[in-house]
Formats: sequence, C-alpha cells, structure tokens
Amino acid sequence: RRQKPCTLRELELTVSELGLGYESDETVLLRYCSGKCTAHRHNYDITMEHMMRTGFKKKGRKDKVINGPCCRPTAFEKDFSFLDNNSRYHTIQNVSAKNCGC
Amino acid sequence: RRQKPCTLRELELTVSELGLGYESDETVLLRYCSGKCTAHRHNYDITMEHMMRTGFKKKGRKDKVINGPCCRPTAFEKDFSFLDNNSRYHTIQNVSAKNCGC
Amino acid sequence: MGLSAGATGLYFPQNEYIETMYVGQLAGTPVLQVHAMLDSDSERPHFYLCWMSPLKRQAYSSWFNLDISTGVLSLNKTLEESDFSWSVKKLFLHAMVLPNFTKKSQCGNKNSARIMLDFVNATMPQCAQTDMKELCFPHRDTSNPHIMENRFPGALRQLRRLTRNYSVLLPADTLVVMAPLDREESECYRLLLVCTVRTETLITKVETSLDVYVNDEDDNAPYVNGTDTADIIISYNRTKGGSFGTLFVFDRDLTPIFPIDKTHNKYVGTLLNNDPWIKDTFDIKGTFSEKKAAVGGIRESVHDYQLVLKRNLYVTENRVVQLDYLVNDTTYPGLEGTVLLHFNVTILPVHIPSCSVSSQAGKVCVENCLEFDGFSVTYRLEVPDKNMSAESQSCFAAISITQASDGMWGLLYVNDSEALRKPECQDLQYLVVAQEEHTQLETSTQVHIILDEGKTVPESQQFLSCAENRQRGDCESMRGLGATTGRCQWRQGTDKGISENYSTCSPDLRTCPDSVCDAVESKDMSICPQDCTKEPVIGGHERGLSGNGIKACYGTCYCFSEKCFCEKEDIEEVICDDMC
Amino acid sequence: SVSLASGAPGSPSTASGPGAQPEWVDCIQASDMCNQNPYCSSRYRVMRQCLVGKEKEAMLDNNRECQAALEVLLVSPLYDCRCKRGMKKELQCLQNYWTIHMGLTEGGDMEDSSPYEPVAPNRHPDAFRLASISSGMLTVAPKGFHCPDAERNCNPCLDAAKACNLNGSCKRQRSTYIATCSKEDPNKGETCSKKRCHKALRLFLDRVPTEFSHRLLFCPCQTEGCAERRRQTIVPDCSYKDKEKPNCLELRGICRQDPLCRSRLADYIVNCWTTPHTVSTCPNQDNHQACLASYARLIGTEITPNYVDSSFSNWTISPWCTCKGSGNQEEECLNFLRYFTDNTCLRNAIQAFGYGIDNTQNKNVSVPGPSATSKTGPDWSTGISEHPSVTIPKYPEPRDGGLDLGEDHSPCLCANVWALLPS
Repeated sequence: RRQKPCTLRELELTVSELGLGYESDETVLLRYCSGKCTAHRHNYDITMEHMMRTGFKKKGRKDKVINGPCCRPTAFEKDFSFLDNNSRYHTIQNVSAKNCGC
Repeated sequence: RRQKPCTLRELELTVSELGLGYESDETVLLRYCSGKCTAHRHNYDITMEHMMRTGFKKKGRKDKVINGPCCRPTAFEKDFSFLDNNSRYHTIQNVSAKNCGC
Repeated sequence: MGLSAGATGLYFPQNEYIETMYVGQLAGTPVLQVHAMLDSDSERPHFYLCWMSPLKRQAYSSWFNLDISTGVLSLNKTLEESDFSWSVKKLFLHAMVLPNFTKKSQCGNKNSARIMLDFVNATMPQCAQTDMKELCFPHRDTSNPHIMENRFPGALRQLRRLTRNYSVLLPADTLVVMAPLDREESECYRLLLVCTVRTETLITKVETSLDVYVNDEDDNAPYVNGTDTADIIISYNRTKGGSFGTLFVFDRDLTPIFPIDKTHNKYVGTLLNNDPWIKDTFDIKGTFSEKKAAVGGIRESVHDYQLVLKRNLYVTENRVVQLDYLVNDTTYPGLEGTVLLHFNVTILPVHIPSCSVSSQAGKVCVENCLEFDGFSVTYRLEVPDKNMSAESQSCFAAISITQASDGMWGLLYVNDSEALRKPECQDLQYLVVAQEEHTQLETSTQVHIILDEGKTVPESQQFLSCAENRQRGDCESMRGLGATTGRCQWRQGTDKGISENYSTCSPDLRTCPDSVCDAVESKDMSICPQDCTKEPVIGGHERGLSGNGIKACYGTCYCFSEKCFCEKEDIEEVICDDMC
Repeated sequence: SVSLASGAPGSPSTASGPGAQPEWVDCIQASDMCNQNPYCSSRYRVMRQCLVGKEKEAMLDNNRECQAALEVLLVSPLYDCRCKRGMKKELQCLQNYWTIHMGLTEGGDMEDSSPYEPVAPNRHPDAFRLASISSGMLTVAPKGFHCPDAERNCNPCLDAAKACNLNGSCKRQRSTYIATCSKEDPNKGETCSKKRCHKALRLFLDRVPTEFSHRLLFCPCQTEGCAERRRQTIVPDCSYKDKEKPNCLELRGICRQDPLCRSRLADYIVNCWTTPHTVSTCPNQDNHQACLASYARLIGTEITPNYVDSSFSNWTISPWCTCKGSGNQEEECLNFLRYFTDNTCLRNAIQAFGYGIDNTQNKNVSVPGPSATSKTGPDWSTGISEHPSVTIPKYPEPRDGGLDLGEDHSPCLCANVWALLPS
C-alpha cells in the first residue's frame, strides 16, 4: 500500500452531486487534490504530531493542530456556468482545483 | 462555543519535550499555529465535505481529502542551536512557527 | 628576561630596576645600582644611560647620572616640589653596558636594562614610619636575575636600598655569584634573603625568597641513547607521505621554538646520499619535543627522526638502500656537534597473484588488495569469447564494474535491468581484468552470473528507492533500486533515542547504511540515501562524515528525493480530519 | 620604546584636578583633526609607512624620518586619544591608536597600556572584599543563581542557557554562533572555520547584553555536568582547541600583530591584573565587572581563553598554548600564562559574579580558594615585631614544592643566603 503523493484527481459529476444545493443534470469534470504530503514535512510537523499525542496534554493544553502540510488546491479553475432544472442560469467560482500542492 | 481563528501560540518546552529525539534540558519557546480557518473556505471545500460524506462512496472512490484551508505556519523561525545532555551541540531548522495563515 | 642568543660578554642579569623618588631628595643621592656580568677577568663594564631612540631623550634625563664604572644611578639635582607637578607617576630610564668608552647615547643592542622610577609627591617617610618590608624588599621589585651558565662570577644585585640613609651592620649588601653555574645541573636557585632591622626598641626580621635563573647556552653535544640505525621493510603500504622507523637524538641543552629566528640550539639534518633515486623517493622528518630529565627535572631536548616517502612506490620497485642522515647541532661550539643516523631500507615488490570475486555484494578484489596503499589497481569487464553472438553482445551491457572510491577493489553492479529481462541474458559470463596503473601488469578471473528464475521483474514495475518505506511490510515486499537480492531488506532498530542502529529499509544491509557512500551508491542518491544524502534531514539525527548521509537517527529513517525523516514509527498516521 | 607614561610633562592632556576623568578624544576624531592639519597629516602618513614593513622595529629606532614623524605626532591629539569599548568603527579607532603607540611601547615583556578609555573605579569596593578576604568562597547555592527545583541537580549554566533561549535576540545570536562554530568547513576538511567562529563569537558578545552572555560564561558550578556545559559555551572544539599547542610567547606575538587582539589583551591585563600585595585584588578598586567584560572581549581573538577542563571546584582558565620550548624565556612565558592560570582578580570576579556578594555569613565553609599567588616575585612572610625578641618565621612553602612556576618548570634548588642588612 504505497502512499500516493498529493496530486490532482478528476471525477465526472452532475451539478446536483456537487452538494452545493443546485439542481441541474448538467455534468462537470470536478478536479480535486488528494494524496500524502509526507515528504514536505518539517521538524515542526514532527513536533506537532508528538504534541498532539502527548505533549499538549502534559502541558494542560487542548489545542488541535495540523501536524503536516495539507494537500490543497494552489489555484482554482475559472467560473463554471450552467442551466439548472428550472431553466435558470447560475455561475459558481472556485469549485474545481486547477493544480495542487502541499 | 466561539471557534478561535487560526493564530500563533506559544509554549515553553524543554528540547527533549519537542519529541524530535534530542535529549537536552535546555528550554525553547515553541510557537505553533492553532485555530480554525472556517472563514477562508470556498465552494470547493463545501463540495469536498459533501464528497467525503457520501459523494466519493457513490462513485466508488476511497480518496481522503482535506475539506478546508489548514491553519499552518507561513514562515518558520531561524535555526535553533542547543547543547544536549551529552555536551554536544545541535542545530535544528523549522521547528518553531514565525507566523500563521490559512 | 631574554638574553639575545649567544650573548657573550657583558650583560645585565636583571632587565628591570625600580625605585621610588620623593620630594626633597638631594643632588648626589644614590638611587640604585645596576650590575653587569662579565665574561672574563679583563673585562671592565662601562655603564651609560641611553635612549631607545633619540625621541626618548626626556626633559628629566638630565636629573640623573649613572656612574660609568660602578653602575650607581644618582641624582644630579635636588628634587623640588615643582618636579612632581604633572600627574605622571612613573618615569622610565634605560641603561646599557659596554666593554669600552662610547659617546653614542642610543641603546645599542637589545640588551639594555629598564629603570622605572615611581615619583611620589611627598617627602621621604622617616625610618620609623616606613614599613619594614618596604624598607628591606620593595614589593614591586619582582624582577628575577637571569645568569648565563658557564660564565664568570660577579655581583648580580644590590640588596640595600641606596635611597635610604641607614648603616649596614653586617657584610652582605650585594648578592654575588661565586662560581660559574651549570644549567644542566640546576635551572634555578631559590635564595632566602633575610633582612634584620634593629631600632631602639625592636629587632624585626623580614624574609623573602629570590629566584635566580640560570640561562642555557649550547654547551652539550647531541647524543644517541640506544641505536642509531633503523631497519625498515616497505611492502604493501607504499604511499606518498607514509612514515617509517623512528630514531632519537638527545641533547641536554634547550631548543627554543620561539621566536623561530632566535633558536640558539639550531638542529640541521642532511641526507648524505646523493643517489638521485633516494633523493626523489625519501625524506627524513625531524620533530622536537622538550622533556624533563628523570633526575632534577631539568629540561632537555629530544629530536626524533622518521623516514618519509616523497612519492608512491610502484609495485615493481624492489631495492635495498642505506640512508645516512647527519644531524648537526649547528650552535654547539665543540667538534662532536653531529650525530650520524642510518636507515636500512628494503623495498619489496608487490606481486598481484590473482583476482577473486568475493561474495560480498559483488566485490572484486586482487589478493591482499585490502592492504594496498600507494599504488592503484583498476578493474574492467571483458567478454570472455571475442566472437560471441550479437545477442550475447547486447547482454554484455547488463552488468558493469566500477572502482571503489575508498579502496582497491572493484564493484560489480546491474547497469541495464532491461537487458536482464531477455531470455538469452539469463546466464552471463564475464572476464574481470585487474591492471596495476603504473606497470600495466594485469591479472584476470572468470565471473559467471546466473539470473534467479523466480525473481524476474514484471515489465511494468518501476524501481523505487527502498529508503522510502517506513515499515517492514512495505519494505520487504518491494524490489528497490540496488537491491542485490532482488528485495529490499528491513533493519529494525532497538535503541530509544538518536542511535546509529536506527530502523530503515535498505537495498543491501551489508553496505547500506555503513556510513560510506560507496562507488555504486554514489551513482544514484536513491540507492542508499542513508549513506549519501546531502538533502535536509527532519527529526533528531546526526550527519555522517563531511555532512553526507545519516550516521544516527531517531526511530525510523525514511527518505524521499528531496528530504529524509527520522521519526518514531509507533503511531498510525494521523490525517487531517474534520478540524481542518 | 616609550619612556613616557601617560601624562608626562610635555604631553597635551594633563589631567586637571585630582580624580577628574579627562574627556577622551577618540582616535577617529583625533585622526580627523590631525588630517585637517597639513603639518600633522604629513607626519601621520610617514608614520604609517614606517609601521607597514616587517622592519618596523628598525625603522622606528634608526630611521630619522620616522622619528621626526613620531616627535610631531607625540604632541598631536593622536597621542592621548582612546577608544570606547564596542564603539562604532572600533577597529579603525584601534588601528589609529596603534599607528602612534606602536613606536612608543617599552616592548619585550612589558605589557602595553590599554587603548580603551580607563574604567571608572568601582563605587562600592568594600562589598566584595569582605567576602573575598575569607580563605575561600562558598559552596552554598549562590544568591544570584537560585535553583528553582531544589531536589533536581542544580545547574546554573543550564539556567543561563534557558534564560537566553527565552529571549528572542539572545536565542538568535546564540544559535548563529553555535551553528557557525559547529558547521564543518568542507573545503579545508577541518571540523569548522575558526576564523568565522571567532567572528560570530565576537558578534554575540558585542550584541547580547552581559546579563545573558556573562551568565553563560561565568555561571558558578557545583557539578561536573554544569562545568562541562560552561566549558562548552564558546564551542571550544572550534574556537579554542587546535591540533598543536603554540608557545604562549608566540601566541602573544601573533596577537600583538593584530590591533584588535593586541588592544583587548592590553585591556584585559589592565583591568584584570594587579601586582601581588596590592590591597584590592582587582584594579580600579576591585572593579570585577570591568575585569569580566575585558575577559569576555578576549573571546574570539587569537588569545581566546577558556576553562581547561570540566572540573568545578578547582577550575583553571588558560589560552590554548604551552610554555614548552621557551628556552631561556620560560619565566617570561610562565609570567604571561599566569595572567590567566593564576589570576586572583579574575578568579574573585568570576566567583563574585556567581556567588552573590553578601553571602558572607558562612565564611568557614571553604571552597578550595585561589592557589597562593606566587609570582616569581618575592614571597612575603613577616616576622612579627615583638619587643625585643626576634622571631624568624618558617621558610615559605611555595605550592607543589620548588618555585611555583606553574605548568612544568623544574623546581628551583633551594639555597639559604643570609644577608643581614640594615640595622
């Protein structure tokens, strides 16, 4: 089970399946970021992991921190417009990733 | 319960308590990023949250994605040098955050 | 105080004199007396005040007179209050001593005495108010006399305070050396001086110690204690700079290493052989050390001499030579100032018998290659049968050999894994040829490489770095780059903190990690980043030699192309959940 | 070489009134003033030429032009100028100073006078002298360094490192010099670049307040671990040790070639060394602070001193040098070494820094105090004046038999010479 690095993935969906509340049978090629950022971690991340496990508790802290770089979009595709099932046009921004990074 | 936004926090630790494996009683002021980035979310994040809940399963995908911007250091403090308990010097990089961002 | 080297004739045994001056001291009052040591009975010291340079002629110099023959410094004028008006507290004068008259007023050689006068703006305290110690032995007179050994006896110090008007009861007011001294017998004499002061009501005795040093001069010849001959055999180790055999030369005199230009005991060595081969091949290196004689702890010199190779010796060189090395104590006046040392050198040729392929990770080694030093052997692969078929020729590129950077052996490695997939390349024959660089002497051996049936690699699989794996399961199930057995190998560390025995996944645990980025590993960083990486390492670690590789690591060491990590491995990875 | 102490007749800035601190012109201003005066600036140029070559000693002594230049400059502001410690362009100020004073020193074993402004005398000198008169200092926890958790091993040097790490500037500066001093110097194959390390150490000691830097250097130790940490403060493997130990006179010679080192060595001796038997153990009325500051400023020069080992009770400080191979100048060499290895003022100053001044009640608790000062000068012992009988005290026993010449001098042969003197 090799840890796949953070990359751009694609999935064909209807607009309704985006979960944004629009009802439209038009389809969209949703691009999203998934995979591991293990190789981009720093000493900070190892320390945060350790603190999350035991360190914070010992110091009476309840912080929840991210213990590694996140695989996230570094840019989004331009606006996407469609006609919903009530024949009305909508334009939505920043729904599909253009490229990803840690 | 109001969600604290992503900010820089401080904690005084010994080097041993950093969990990096070094044994030293010297102390360091560890700065880290903690808090929510809810205010910085996009349509993409709402879609990812929806896909993680049901969307991916329906499409037979097992992706695990980040469904929101992460509260992470945007810069680290310079090197930190210390003498360990065997009287040997070490210098470590990127262990303490300088400032945070979503 | 340092006497200039080989100072013969008159010299000051003391380089600094001090006295305190008060208001109202009359002209003619003696201040202090300087002394000079003689070298012969006929010598007569002539004392002069002098200036380190014309600049140093000071306004106040005319206030003093130095008696040319007795060395007594006295006042030319009565000291008035006005003479103490400035805030200065310390005036300096310089005295020099010559065996004859002179008009020159500049301090000639470096050997002059410094006179420091403390001017106190007050009248001289009466005897009763004077502290006994100060009366007898002024505390600031910290200068210790230095007397050159083997020199003429004479007065070296005036013990009485000339500025004080009291009568001397008993004979001793000058410290005198009665006979020539020998430094090799004692370097220093600690004298106890007792000053007895009697007033109407009281007798007080004050004691102090005075250390009189005996300076060294080169009055001892060098000698050999034990053998003056070294028998040396040079075989495998024939590297430039190699040193062989040690011979010792002793000298009871000192060898000052500072300042370099003023060494009074200068040792010069000369190789007497004028055979050019010897001069191009050998050198003798001498080093000095100071030691204490067993008896009395007197300092003496030890020089040790070693034969040094000025170049690498060829494997074929085979010779017996005798080197004669003359050690000369150039500053020793006597005749026996030299010692002759002999180095009998036998140089054996190195025979390159045969080549063997050790099982260890494809190492090819000429017999005794591990001991070779100073000459190099290169390895190459040849086809055993010159008129082999075209397909077989294409298989030939599958395996290659490289020279170990840190040793005398060759390393066989897979150069083209695609070629190994062809059926005709499952059974390969090679000729490994070893050649000595200079003499071009060669030897060779046959190598037979058979591909393991079960381990043929599917077309698609791309070779990744074993080091990327963080767990045993992933590691041992993977075919990694450089894996000599076809599979990566897992090493489980047991120590708690940062340790050299860290857990990691390796292509071959015999050579990786071993803190050596060897010839094969250095061909591709992902073969063994544990030994070769120059990239940052995250987590507790210690870098290897000259900053490469990972010598010690906390927990498990795993590496990606841009970074390595040292991390405890006992947790299931926490991924970012809903709190993002 | 000079025969004039400062303020001799004919020198420009005779101090006025007792104890008044003359307002010093710094040697950069003095040089500018001289350069604005054609008569002075021409001589100044000549003098710089005289000091450039290797033959500067001969030039100063025999070259007429050099001497004439020196005579003019003696009455210029350049003669009495001084430099401020840590001033801007400190090195240039020192170079200007030595341009003149190079030709005026007594030379040989006589120490230079300090180019820095004299230190103000200590305002309450008696405070520490009471404590230091007792035979030894204290072994109890020092006032200045209380240990937070008594049961755990008390380590004031660790506390000093913690205090530094919790101060942003100190932490950064400390990390900078440690990283520089422990980084391998690949091109030279050495473990580090001593030159760069020395510069980083000087920067640290110049920029970081003494409350942090002196705590790291002079923290008092009662365990070996603490003493080893204190020894490691300057990263000695890089800044201090070397393959071979040079002769100390050679080291002093090298230092005297460098204006910064020469100045700081002179300042150290002026502020940290008193001739034996003066009342106060430190110059400037027991001004310990001045001594510690001038010691710390020697770190990062050729003469960088350090604790020689991790002993905590009887520690010794020394530069990295030996008196072996000194020939007939061994006494001079040992005298120089003694400025560090046998310096009562430095020892008291360090102990005073660590052991708070007023803890005097446990006087009898003795820490092995400073070894008896036995410079090669006279060792005093006084017969007690009693009516009319005569008491002759015991012959003074120098430390470890024979003349205490420190490192490795053969003991002197003891001889009694009764010189009965004045009656």
